[in-house]
Amino acid sequence: MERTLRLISTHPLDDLARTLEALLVVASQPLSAEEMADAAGDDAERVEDALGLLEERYTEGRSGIVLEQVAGGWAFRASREEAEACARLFERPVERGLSGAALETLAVVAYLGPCTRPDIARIRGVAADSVVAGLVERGLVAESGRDEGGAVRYRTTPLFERVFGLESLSALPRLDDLGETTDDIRDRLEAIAARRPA
Amino acid sequence: MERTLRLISTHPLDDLARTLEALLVVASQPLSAEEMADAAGDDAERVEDALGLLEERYTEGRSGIVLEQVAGGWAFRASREEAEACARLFERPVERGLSGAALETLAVVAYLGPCTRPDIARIRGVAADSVVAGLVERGLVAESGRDEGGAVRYRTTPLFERVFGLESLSALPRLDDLGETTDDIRDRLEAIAARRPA
Amino acid sequence: MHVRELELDLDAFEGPFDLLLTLVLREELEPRDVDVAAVVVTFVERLAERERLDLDACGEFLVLVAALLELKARELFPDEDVELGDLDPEEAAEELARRLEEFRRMKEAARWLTERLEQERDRFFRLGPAPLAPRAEPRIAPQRPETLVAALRALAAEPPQVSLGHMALRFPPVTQFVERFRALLRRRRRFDFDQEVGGLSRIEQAVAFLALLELRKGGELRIDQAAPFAPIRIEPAAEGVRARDEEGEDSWNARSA
Repeated sequence: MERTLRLISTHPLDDLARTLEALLVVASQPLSAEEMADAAGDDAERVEDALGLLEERYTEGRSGIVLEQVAGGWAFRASREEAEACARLFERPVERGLSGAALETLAVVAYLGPCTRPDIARIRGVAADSVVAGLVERGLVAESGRDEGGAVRYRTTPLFERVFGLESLSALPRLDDLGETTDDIRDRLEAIAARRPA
Repeated sequence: MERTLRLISTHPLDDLARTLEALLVVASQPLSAEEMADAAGDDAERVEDALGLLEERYTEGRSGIVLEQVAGGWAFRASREEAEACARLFERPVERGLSGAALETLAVVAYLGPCTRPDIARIRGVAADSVVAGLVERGLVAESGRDEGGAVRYRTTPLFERVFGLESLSALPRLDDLGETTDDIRDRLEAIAARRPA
Repeated sequence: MHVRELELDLDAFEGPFDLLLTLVLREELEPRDVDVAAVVVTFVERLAERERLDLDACGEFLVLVAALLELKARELFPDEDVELGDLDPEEAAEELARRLEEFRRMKEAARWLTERLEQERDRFFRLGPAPLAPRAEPRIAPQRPETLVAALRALAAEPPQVSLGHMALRFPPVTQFVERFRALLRRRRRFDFDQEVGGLSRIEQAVAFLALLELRKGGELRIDQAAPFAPIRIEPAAEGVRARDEEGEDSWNARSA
């Protein structure tokens, strides 16, 4: 890679931090350390160090601008303290919440990974077509190829991760920690069956 | 305006400056001092003072982020010193290419001739709105009149031909085995779509 | 207790049970949009309010709700390869438990997302490009026309046939009726469903009806029925659009702020 050739000029970390500020303020998506290193012509390790500097400067309580790690990269956002002022001027990403059906569908897509509408319908027990179309329209879910049967697969988008404040999909809680296990449910079913007159 | 009542609370200028930072980092348009005063619940004069503070902080040579007054108001931009890095960020070749959804839609429009979004949706088995909007934005398809029912038809553009290295649409590889006429091909695609799992 | 007058308040429907059934029979309401569990819960709640068990009501309800459930199951899982009926009772219980678990976890995950969304409501960030950012050149990497051919061929490929070999009953393929009805509509402006399938077995009639639903889903035809049990008339759809019922959500999208 030609990038490594440029590393000879080891300008101070402060200079690099200034470059990163500039990149972050114009970017319309979270930027990964690698993307920033590419653009800055510096190496990823030094970029991480400079990001550390910026994280301290742009932090809740110290600045109206906050640097956060989200959706697989770094991005500026407004400080939470200024939410009230922001709400007067800007639309909230999810103004009046998502319907229960939309949230259940998002949960299935986020946890199952790319999945089709029949997959979603099978788990939710109701047709998913209009809910999925609504989520695509909102930019929270996007098409991701087709399965062997030719059904379109869907995945969650980086915007989903941003709206829910997730560093990545792996920041979702493990499903094992949620709800009952198969054994619990089977025990309950057996208890009910035992009570039924034969 | 009820807002003027709130002016009694004169919180320090630094707090106000923080609110303005937050507003400016979220805005996708330049903001006027009045808009910011409205959102911050403070008066325009104090906003001007706070902007003065911020202008000193976010200035060429001191920060990668520069606060600039433009025709429509105030906005953050990247410092001129960082123009090269920003250019690299924006000009990196979009080798992402085209998604499966985009390719399928382009193939349908290119081979079948001008199509409406419902036509495309019927063949692909999923709503076409966001994919078509994306292709229009990227200049690969454009509106081309309306059908009898009043739905907008889309056709491929000269840019599409350039991207695919075609002198004209007639240079597309032949698909005779799928049907003799475009109507035959369309019938076949629709019949298959009806049999695919939704 | 009059089962048919049972008042329902569902996502997709509000009103008495018999109106729900009428709408489903008239195809004005898709069975797959009906939350059958909620219907059952409503019935059981009403039942619990009574001092004595109303056996007549239970019987009638069971018949009606079973019919509704069957319609829905056929539409939702035409290609389900694991048929509960095909499993021995132990396996069936296992499968049922597995599905219940899946459903429960999904509900839990949705609840977690709901709470998360509430916590993250005060995080504002810019949607879309920065006001004074350099304009990104929409550069698209050169593509080969063969990718278009491949995409269209994939769309024209026959979907894999669902194996029904494990089922005791042999069903004629739905596609057979799809093609037949398509051909009919090319020749005639309208036909009568009952007349077309009159001489067929019940199974064949059921499959023919599924084909009709399939065609209607694709927006190819309209189905009219003046009243329950009146003749079902089929005609080509004027505008081949699949009507998508809008969710009652406030719309916003990535371009809104």
